[in-house]
Amino acid sequence: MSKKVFHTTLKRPGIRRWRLNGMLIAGLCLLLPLAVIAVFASWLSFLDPLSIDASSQLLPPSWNHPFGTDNFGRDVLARTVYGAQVSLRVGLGSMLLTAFFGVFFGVISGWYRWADAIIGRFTDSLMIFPGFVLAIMIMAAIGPSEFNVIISVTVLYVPQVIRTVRASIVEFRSAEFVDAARTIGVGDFRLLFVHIFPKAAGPVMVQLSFGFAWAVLVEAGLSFLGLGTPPPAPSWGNMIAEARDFIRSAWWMITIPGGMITLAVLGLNLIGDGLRDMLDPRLKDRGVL
Amino acid sequence: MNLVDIRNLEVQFPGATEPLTVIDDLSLNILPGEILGLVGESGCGKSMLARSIMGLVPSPGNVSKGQIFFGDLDLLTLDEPSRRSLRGNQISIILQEPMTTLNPVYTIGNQIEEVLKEHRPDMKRSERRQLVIQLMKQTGIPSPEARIHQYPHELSGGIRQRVAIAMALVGGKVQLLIADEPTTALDVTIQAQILKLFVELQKEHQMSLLLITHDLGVIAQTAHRVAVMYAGRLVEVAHVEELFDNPRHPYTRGLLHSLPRPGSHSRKQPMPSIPGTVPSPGAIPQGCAFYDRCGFRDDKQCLNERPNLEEGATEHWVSCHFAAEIPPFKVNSSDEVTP
Amino acid sequence: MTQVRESPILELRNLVKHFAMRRSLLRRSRDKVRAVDGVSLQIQSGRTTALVGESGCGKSTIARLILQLLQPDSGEVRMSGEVVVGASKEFRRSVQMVFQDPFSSLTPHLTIRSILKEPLTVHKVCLAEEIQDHILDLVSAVGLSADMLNRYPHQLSGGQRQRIGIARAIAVNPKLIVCDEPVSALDVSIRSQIINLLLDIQKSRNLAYLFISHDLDMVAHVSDTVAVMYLGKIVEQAPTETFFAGPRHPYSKALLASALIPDPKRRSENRELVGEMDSGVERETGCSFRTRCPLAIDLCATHEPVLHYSADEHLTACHRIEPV
Amino acid sequence: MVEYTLRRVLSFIPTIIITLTSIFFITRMIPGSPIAALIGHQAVGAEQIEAISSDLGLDKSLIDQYLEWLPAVLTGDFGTSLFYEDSVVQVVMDRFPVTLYLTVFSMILTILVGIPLGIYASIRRGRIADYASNVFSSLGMAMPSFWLGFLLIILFAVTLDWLPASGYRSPDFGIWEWLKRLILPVLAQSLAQIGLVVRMTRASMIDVLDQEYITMARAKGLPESRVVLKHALKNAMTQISTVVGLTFALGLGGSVIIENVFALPGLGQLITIAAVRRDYAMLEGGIFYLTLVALIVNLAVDLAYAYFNPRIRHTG
Repeated sequence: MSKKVFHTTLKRPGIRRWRLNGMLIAGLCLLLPLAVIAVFASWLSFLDPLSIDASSQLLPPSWNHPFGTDNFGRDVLARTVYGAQVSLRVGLGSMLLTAFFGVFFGVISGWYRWADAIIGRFTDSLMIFPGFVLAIMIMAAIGPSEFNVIISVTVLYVPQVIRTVRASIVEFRSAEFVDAARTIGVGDFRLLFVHIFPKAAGPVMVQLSFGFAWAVLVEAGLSFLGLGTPPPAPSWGNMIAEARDFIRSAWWMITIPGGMITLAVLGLNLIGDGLRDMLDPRLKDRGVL
Repeated sequence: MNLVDIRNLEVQFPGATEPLTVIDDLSLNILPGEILGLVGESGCGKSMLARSIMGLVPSPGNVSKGQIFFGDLDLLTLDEPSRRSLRGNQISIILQEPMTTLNPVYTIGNQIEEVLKEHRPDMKRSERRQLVIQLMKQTGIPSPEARIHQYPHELSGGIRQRVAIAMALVGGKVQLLIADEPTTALDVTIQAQILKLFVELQKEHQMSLLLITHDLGVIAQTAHRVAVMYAGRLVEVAHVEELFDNPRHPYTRGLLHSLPRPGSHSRKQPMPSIPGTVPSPGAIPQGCAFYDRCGFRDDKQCLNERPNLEEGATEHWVSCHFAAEIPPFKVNSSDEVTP
Repeated sequence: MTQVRESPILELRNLVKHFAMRRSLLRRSRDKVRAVDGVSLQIQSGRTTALVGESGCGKSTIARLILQLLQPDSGEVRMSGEVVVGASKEFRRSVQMVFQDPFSSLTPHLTIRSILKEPLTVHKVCLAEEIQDHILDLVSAVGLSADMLNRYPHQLSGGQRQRIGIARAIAVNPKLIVCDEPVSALDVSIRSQIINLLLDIQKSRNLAYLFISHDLDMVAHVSDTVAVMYLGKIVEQAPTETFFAGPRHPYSKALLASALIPDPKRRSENRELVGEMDSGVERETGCSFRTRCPLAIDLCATHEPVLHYSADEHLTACHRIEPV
Repeated sequence: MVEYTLRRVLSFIPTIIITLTSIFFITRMIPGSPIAALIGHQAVGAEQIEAISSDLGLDKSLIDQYLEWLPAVLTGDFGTSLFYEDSVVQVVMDRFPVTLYLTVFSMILTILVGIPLGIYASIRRGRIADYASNVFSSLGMAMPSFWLGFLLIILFAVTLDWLPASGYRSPDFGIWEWLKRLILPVLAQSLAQIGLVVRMTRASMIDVLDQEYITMARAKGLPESRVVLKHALKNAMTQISTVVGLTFALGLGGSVIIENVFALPGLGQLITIAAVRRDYAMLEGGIFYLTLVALIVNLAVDLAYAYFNPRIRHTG
């Protein structure tokens, strides 16, 4: 691409602010190492997170086991790394699904008045429930498995994305620049996807990064209750659940997975904050969304 | 004796590389009992001047230089409690948008009365009520006894602006009233009503009125003296008739030329206009701020040397290197400003 | 009485548009804002018709009705004699609009180039390979340089944006442009530039304008015919020179008296109108201006005045003005 | 205001029916039959299964089941728990107070800490106090509450031995016996909520402080404390009250986990057990009552919103 084109894309409003801001950098610093290690775990020669070794139970951190071992003698470092994989898969999977359904139904709901009533009723009835309670209900209904966690997080989060998308579409549907395009004779499809949707895409991206963080928390919570990823899979929530009987004797078993959740969620939230600020600097101090 | 004497005022905002100067070395006085019109386009710094006098320059901006005397007091060196005791009491302000200047969650009676609670704490509740109603009557609000219980959203734009005026005057000791574009958001017929009210109240309360506007019609109809601002600087100050008859600064002349006047331009013919656009703070030419758009400029002095505000004729101050050489003003002799 | 004229390019016949007032989410009230209440108007080709009134009088609703952004409750818009139903491509090619606020009427995430390209491609104004040349012609026609094309609207000043708005409107070679307060959002020193541009384009392209404004001085300068609106109705209509020489309707008189003359030697005293325009909600009988009218009589409260010729080419809707 | 309240309360009825309907259809989506869960691994004949099915009404179509179920639950009859072998409503009512204490106390703590801290951060925007509160709220929101619970147990119960690690005593055993077992759960539950409320309070205060009427209040000569507490706060309260309601719903969801961590015999614990055991009647009843609390709080928030906002109060 020529230099000139690059220069002009830099100047797009919203994207013009792609100058990395502090929060985004901090978020990436927290998250990227975690993600890279998780993605390349199998090449990085960690121990087997599932192999039980009765001779090395509850060992404190050492050179062989930097994060110690658990009550079955499994390496906590290996389990933490593979736990990160679970969290990443759940977060990414549920947010991809959420983005797809949220944008699809949100656009329809914002553009067609007849669909609005139906979709609105549906999202309202899902949003009645305290979030985590609905997750428990769904997991009870479809059974504990990693994929089902993805589904239930998606069901929980889609209504919010639908609302965001719908709100932007409705807001800009009657914006003056849309009327102006209409008077030119621009058709509905182009109106929607060239003039309106790009304005909604930003807030959705921000919301999805917060949703990712939230998915990590929900997965951990469900697994902790025995309703999420079934053991012996090394999910962070499982690890905390297994550690609860050993909080007096083996502090590493509980502090490490919990600390990892905190870091990952913090990183994702910071990324969300950073994206939001870049998108609309006026919202900087307002913590909207 | 001046009521207000502003000397070498400078207001800055932090910028990307260096501070942006929104008011640049501005000196201006306001006489007791006069209506001083302050004209300028959006972003020229006229609202910031009002806020500097009030001591309400929004953060992160700050007054970086200068003095503002109110009587003998230098407002800029005053401590916050003493400044506060002047605000709303001896110096009041009215802002442009009557919809957003009233707090939506309190009744208008409450909001007017609040000024009295603050500045005249010795007053009894019933006395306060009475005074509020009296002020509302004075500002032409129909049936004030009922209105005090209403919320801003229940009132029309004109009535809201009258409430804002009552709020500014209720303290009873107002010496300076600043009105920042008080009629811009209003319709033509309402604008005329409100301006008339201003003139009446100014006489009645024997106060000075600093009337900030972009509309030369408002100035011509109400002001005694006029100050013209351009890009953070004062370019011309004169009595109103003098300014309209004999404008000396090319910017003032351009503004007056480009006004549509019934009968003075031939219909549907090109109107004289000032070319170019107002420079943004940070992109103001080094010498004269009006250099880029001026029809009288020369390439040496005007480009490099900043003109000072100097008194040419009596009480007529202009900041232009060519103030003396520019020919007399004639409406429609538009050789100096071309489309 | 009526003169034989060439047929109008656009004609409004008894146009009505009421808006339901939504008082809450659950309950819809039956109150209606009568934004446009029976407006008839003819716009002649190549000439400027001005529509004057205060905010809320319905003048912007008329613009939206003409542009088919709103559908009327009753009445019709006729284009060269044919009733317009919905917006055909042909209609869009003939009628365009310049919006009041140049800050919100340009899509913020599109470059000026894409904004100007859009009408050319939608209406296939020219061959694909000519598009770039055509865009260059457009920007130079509105007095801008080609380096604007790669910028985004927020990088332009208000005046420059309004020029782009005008370029977009003339891109399809329309016959009529509705200008809804085209300069009121601009700085004083920029207004006359834009007005000059509009006049210039009108002359070179033989355009008709519907010029919507509240600024009487501006209207006096640009228009051929003036129509004054009050609460959804036209109360007076006349050729510009006739109108400004002697407005007849008490509201028009009050409007002119309220205008602030930029001349300190001509200060007007006590000429302003009392009261404010009401919201147009209440179902009233009679003349809607009578509550503020200095000439109101009993008849005004019971009978609504109709627009009639009070002089040659001079229409007024007032009981106190004798028809010819 | 009266009319608004009345209408808002009336709209409560359809909401409850929607809630119940959603609960019914989601729980009945379950592929495995509850009988399988009930009989476990016992060898049971087909006839016996059929008998149990018809006993539970499971042999009918879903719609028929729904039409029987809805009127029953609307009169407060959620049936009998398969495991507690007691009326669902009875079991729920026994456990209800524990959950209520936990959520209400943590809500009170959240409001008392979160709102003032948010206000403080907003008026110190960009200064150290603002950053400190930002770090605090970000961390609070990032920590999983159950993990925080364990950390608190390790610190206050195991290391310092100041407070009991888990369990519950009713107030009948004495106020302190009761309270001291709630302190850690309430703390664990509140931190994330406080983080959220601090951020949203700060955000809406900053929003309001930029408004012209705040400039106007200052221009009247009011002291800054009155500008913030009288003029800004009441306007910001409309947004803050919404967030508080949202936080409460979040807290109710969170209580499910906290009750598990601290072995509190509340609704949350009941729901988890019912979910694991597939005790539908219990699950449905438990979820409904938990959601009902959320809905009531929502209603209260809406009314508070109307109270703070004259525009809503008036247009009715």
